[in-house]
Amino acid sequence: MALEHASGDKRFKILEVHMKKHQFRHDALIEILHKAQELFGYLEDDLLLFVSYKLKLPPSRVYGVATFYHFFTLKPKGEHTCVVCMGTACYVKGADKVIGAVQEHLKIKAGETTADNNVSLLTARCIGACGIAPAVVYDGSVTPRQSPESALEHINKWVAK
Amino acid sequence: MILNDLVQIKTKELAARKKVTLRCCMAAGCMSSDAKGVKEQLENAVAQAGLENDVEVRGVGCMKLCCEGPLVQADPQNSLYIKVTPENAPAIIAALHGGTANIPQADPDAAFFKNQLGIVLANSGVIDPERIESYITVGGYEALHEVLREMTPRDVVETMVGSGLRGRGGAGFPTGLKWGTVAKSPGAKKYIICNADEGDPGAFMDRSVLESDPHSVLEGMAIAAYAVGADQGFIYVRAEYPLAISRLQLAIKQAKQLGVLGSGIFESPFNFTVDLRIGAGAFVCGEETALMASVEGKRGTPRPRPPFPAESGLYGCPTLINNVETFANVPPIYRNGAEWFAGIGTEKSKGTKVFALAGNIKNTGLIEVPMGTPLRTIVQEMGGGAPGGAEIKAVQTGGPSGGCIPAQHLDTPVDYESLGKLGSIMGSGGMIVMDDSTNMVDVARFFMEFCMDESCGKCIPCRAGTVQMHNLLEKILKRKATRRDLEKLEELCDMVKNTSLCGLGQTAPNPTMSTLRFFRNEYEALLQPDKYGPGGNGDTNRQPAAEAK
Amino acid sequence: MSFLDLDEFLIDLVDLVDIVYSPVVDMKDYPGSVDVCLIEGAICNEDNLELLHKIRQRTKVLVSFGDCAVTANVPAIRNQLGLGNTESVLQRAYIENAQDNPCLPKADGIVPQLLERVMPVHEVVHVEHFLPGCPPPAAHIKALVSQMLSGVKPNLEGKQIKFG
Amino acid sequence: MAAKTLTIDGKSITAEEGATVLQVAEEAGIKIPTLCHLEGIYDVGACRLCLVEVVGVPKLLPACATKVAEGMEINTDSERLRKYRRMTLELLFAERNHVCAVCVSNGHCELQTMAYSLGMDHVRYEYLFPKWGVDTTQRLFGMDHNRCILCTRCVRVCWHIEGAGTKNVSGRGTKSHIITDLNMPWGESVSCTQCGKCVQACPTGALFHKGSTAGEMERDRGKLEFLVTAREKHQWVVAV
Repeated sequence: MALEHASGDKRFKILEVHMKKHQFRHDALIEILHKAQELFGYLEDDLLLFVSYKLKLPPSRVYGVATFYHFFTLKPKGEHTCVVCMGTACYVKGADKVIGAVQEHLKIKAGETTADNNVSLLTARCIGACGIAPAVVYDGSVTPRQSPESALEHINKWVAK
Repeated sequence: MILNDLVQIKTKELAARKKVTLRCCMAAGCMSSDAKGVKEQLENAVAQAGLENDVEVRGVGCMKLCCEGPLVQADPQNSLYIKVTPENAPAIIAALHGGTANIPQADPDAAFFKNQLGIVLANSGVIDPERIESYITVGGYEALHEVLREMTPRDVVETMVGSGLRGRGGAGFPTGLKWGTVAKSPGAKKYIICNADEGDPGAFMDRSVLESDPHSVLEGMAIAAYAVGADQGFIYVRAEYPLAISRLQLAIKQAKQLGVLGSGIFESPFNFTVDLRIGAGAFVCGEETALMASVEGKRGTPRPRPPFPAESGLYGCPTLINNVETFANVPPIYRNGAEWFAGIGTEKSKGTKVFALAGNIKNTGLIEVPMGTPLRTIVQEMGGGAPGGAEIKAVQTGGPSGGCIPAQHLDTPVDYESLGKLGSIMGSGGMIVMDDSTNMVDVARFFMEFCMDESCGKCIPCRAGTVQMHNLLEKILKRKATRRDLEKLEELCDMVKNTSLCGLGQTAPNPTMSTLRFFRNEYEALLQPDKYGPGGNGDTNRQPAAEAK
Repeated sequence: MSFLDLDEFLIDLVDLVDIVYSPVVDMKDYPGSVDVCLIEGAICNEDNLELLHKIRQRTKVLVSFGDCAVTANVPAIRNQLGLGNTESVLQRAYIENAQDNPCLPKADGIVPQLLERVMPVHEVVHVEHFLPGCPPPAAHIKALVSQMLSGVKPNLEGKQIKFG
Repeated sequence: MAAKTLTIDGKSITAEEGATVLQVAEEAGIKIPTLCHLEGIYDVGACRLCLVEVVGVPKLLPACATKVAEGMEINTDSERLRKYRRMTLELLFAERNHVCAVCVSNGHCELQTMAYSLGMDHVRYEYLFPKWGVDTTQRLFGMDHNRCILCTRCVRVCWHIEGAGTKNVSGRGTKSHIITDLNMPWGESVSCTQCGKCVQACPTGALFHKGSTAGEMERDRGKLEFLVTAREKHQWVVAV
C-alpha cells in the first residue's frame, strides 16, 4: 500500500532517489527522515511505512526514531510557525513572558497549531542566539530582542492576512 | 596538493589585499539583524564611490560583541561600528577618508576585546569562513602538512599529551590520553567524531566556531585521525544550526577539491574523509554513546560504559570523540608547539576557554580568555556588569549539568578544578549571568524541567527521578511544600546523581544542588510549616520537628 | 474483615488493648489521647480529610492499614482522569449508571465534597507504620500488632509485606 | 580462556574472563536484584537495580553490564545500595498505575516481589497517575501500559529471539511507551507473529494472555532460555 504512493506523488520519487544516494543504509535513517520532512512538511504514517519498506527496517524502529527526536513532527504544521527560544539566556531575559503572551493570544499551548491551521507555536531548547535574547524564529527567520508586544505584533500580521 | 601550493595560494591572497578592509560579521546573531543587507549595501556603496580597488568588503565570522550587532569593522582605521543598518553603508564608506560617520561605535580596545586571547577564535571575525583561501592565508592546513610529512602518529599523540589540552566538551578529560587510547586500540577500522551537538541552553561557542572558522575544525580532525589511525570522520551537528551546517558543507567541499581531505593527502598515504550527520534535536545526544547511536541512525539512547568508545564505539570500532572547540585547538598546537600551549593557562588547565556570555549582563557575546581568568574579570570588566545598575547575584556555568556560582565567589579563577569545587562544572562554555531579580529556585526548576524533557527514558532514576524532583521544585515554588519535601528533594538529588546511566542523569541534580548550597534561604523562605508532620499535632505555631530536635 | 481473621489472637488482644473508636464502635467523635490508630482507606473527600487531621492530632502512632490507605489503590484510579474529575465521576456513578431515579447526591453538610485527587494517608499526614495488603493478611497484622505491644519498633520485611 | 580472581561480598571467586559480575555472583549464590535483565537476551543496564560498589571505582556499576576483572573487590549489598534500590522501586511504582489488587500478575510479578524483598512498604513520592491505555485488539494477548516499567524485555525478545522487530519504544523520557509497528493497535500489526515471547518476558502485568484475571498470569521464562540455547548452541534442552 505504501508503494502505491510512489507512482502518484512525485515527492516519493525524490525521497527514493535520496535513499538511493545513501545506498538504503540503515544508518541513514535520520538523514532520510530529515529529507522526508523537508519534502512533506511532516511525517505521516504512510510516509514512515514507505521509508521502513524501502530501507527494509521494521516499522517500529522507524517510528521509534521519528518520535525520539524533537525535530521530527508527525502532525502537520500550520501555515506559519512561531518558535520561541526557551534557552537559559532567553529565559532569564523574559522568554517565558513572550510565550505566555502568544499562548494567551492564540489560545493554544506550545506544540499546538491554531484551529484554522494558520499558526503553529513551538519552543526551542536553545537556538544559540543568546547574544540577542530573547529570540523568536518567525517562519524560519531569527528575530532578536523580542517582547510580548513585538511578538504579538508579528503574529497579528499573519492573522490579519 | 603539496606545501608549495599552499604557499602559492597564500601569496596570491596577500598580494590581492586592498588598502582598506571592511569586516562584516556574518554569524547567526548578526545575520538575524540583517547583516546580509548591510554587507550588500556596503558593496554597493564601495562600487558607487569607485573604490573597488581600495576597499574590500569581507564577510567574516563572529566578531564577538553579539548584543550590538550587526557589527562592521574598518581597518586600518580601527573603527568598530555597531547596530549597523543597510542605510548606514554610504556614511561608513564616506568616513573612510577621515571625518566621522554619525553611527554608534564601540571601542575595539575596550576590556571586552583587550582581555581576550584568541587561539580558537583567532580567525573568527577575521577570515572569510566561506573561502578556504582565506583560512590558508592565516597559515591554515600548514599544521596538517607538517604533521603528515614530519611526524609519526606516535609523535602527534605525544605532542598532544605535552600540550596538556583537556576536552572542551565539559568533563575536561585529557585529550592526549584519549588519543593515545584510541591509537592503541586494536582494529583495522577506526572513526573520528566531532561532537557539534551543542545542546546546553545558553551556549553558542561551537556554533560560532563552525560558522566562523570551519576549516580549523576539519584540520584538527584530520590531524587527530592521523594520530589515531582513522580514515573516516563524522561531524554530528545540530539541525538548529542551519548556517553552521551550510558553512561546514561548503568547507568540506572546498577541502576535498583542494585535496586537504580525501585520499593521499599532501601526497602521503593518509586518507581521510569527513561526513556530516545532522542531529534532530535531542540533548542527550551530546553524551558520546547516545551520539554514536544517533550517528548509526538509531534512537539516541546511551549505553553503559565501559566499554568506552575508544575501545568499542561507532559500529563497534574504536572511536575518538572530541567536541568542536577541542578540535579547533588542535591546529594552533601543532603550528606553535606543545610548549607554547602549555605556557598558557593554569597548572592543570592549559590554554584558553571560549565562553558564551549571556543573561543579565551589559555585553553579551563570545569571549575567549586564558584558563584561570577570574570570573570577576569576565563578568565585571569584560561583561560590564548587570545592566541598569542591578547587582550580579550569580553566574551559571555548565548549563543543565552545571551550577550557580554566587557573587561572593566571583574571584574564583575559571578552570576545571575551581569550578568543580563550587559544585559547578566548566561545561561547554555557556555562562549565564543572573542579577538580583532572579529567583534561584525557579532557575533550579527551569533546568530540572529541561532535563526532565530531555531524559531519554531508558534508565529509571533519570526518567522518573527528574519528574519527581521537578514536581517537588514546583511544589516549593507554589508554597505548598514542607521541610519533609525539601528532604525528599535532596535525597533524590543524591540518588539520581549516583545511579543514573549517563551524564545527563548524573548531572541533572547539579543546578538544584548548587542553588541549595548557596541560596538555601530562598528555598526555606518558601516552605510551609509541617502541621501534620512527624510529631505534628496540627498546631501551626509549632516549630517543625526537624528544628525542634 | 481481615482483622477478624486474627481468630483466637483477638481474644488475647482484648485483654491488652481498649478499642475506643472504629466503624463498629458506637462513638460519635474520635477520642483524645489514643495510642495507636489503624487507618483504613484512601483520602477521597472532605470528611476523610477532616477526620484524618483530627486523628493525627489525637493519636501517638498511626498505622496505614491496607492498600487503599498505603497506595490509595482502586479509589485513586479516578485520579487518572486528571484534575476536575469529580464532576465526571459523580456523573458516571449517579446519572449514567443509575438504575432508577438518576440524580446527583447533594445535601450541604451531609454529603461530603469529593477531593480533586484521591491520596494515600501518608501524603496528608505523617504515618509511623505501614501495613499494605488487599487485605493485609491476618498473620501480618498479628506480627505488627505484637511487635507494637511488646514495645519493639515494628519492622516488617520480605514475606511480611504484601501488596494486592 | 583466562581465569580472573575477584571477591564478591568478601567471598573469593574465580571467574571466566568475559563473564559479567551478575553471572559470577549468581554462580556463587549471591543474589543481586534485577528487573531489566533476562536470561537469553543482551543486557541494557537500564533499571539500575543491579548497581554494585567496586572498590577503587568512584561510580556504581551495573552488575549485568560489567565484565569481571582481575582483583576486583565488589560489594553487592550496603546501606547505600539498599536505599537506592528501594528509591528506584518507589519511583517506578509512582510513575504509572500499578494497582496490585486488580492486576493479572498479582502474586507472580517481579516488580511486586522486588518491592517485598527490598522492604518497600510504601511509596513516599506522589503518584503521578498518568493516563495510559490498554490495548486488547490482539486476538491472544493484551498490553496494559499502566503496568509497564519500560524494561524493554519485550522489545529485546521480539528483536533478538523472534527476530520480528514488532515492538519498540516510542517517544522519550517519561512519555516513552512500547509500540507495535507504527504505534498501531496490536491486533492490526502486520509484523507480529503472535509468538507470545514478549508475554513470557514481561516482568509485570503489562503484557498478558487474554482472559486471565487478577492473579492468574504466570510466565514460563524457561521457554525463552530453551530457544536461545537451541539457536545459539544447537542444544535442545527439553525439561523432563
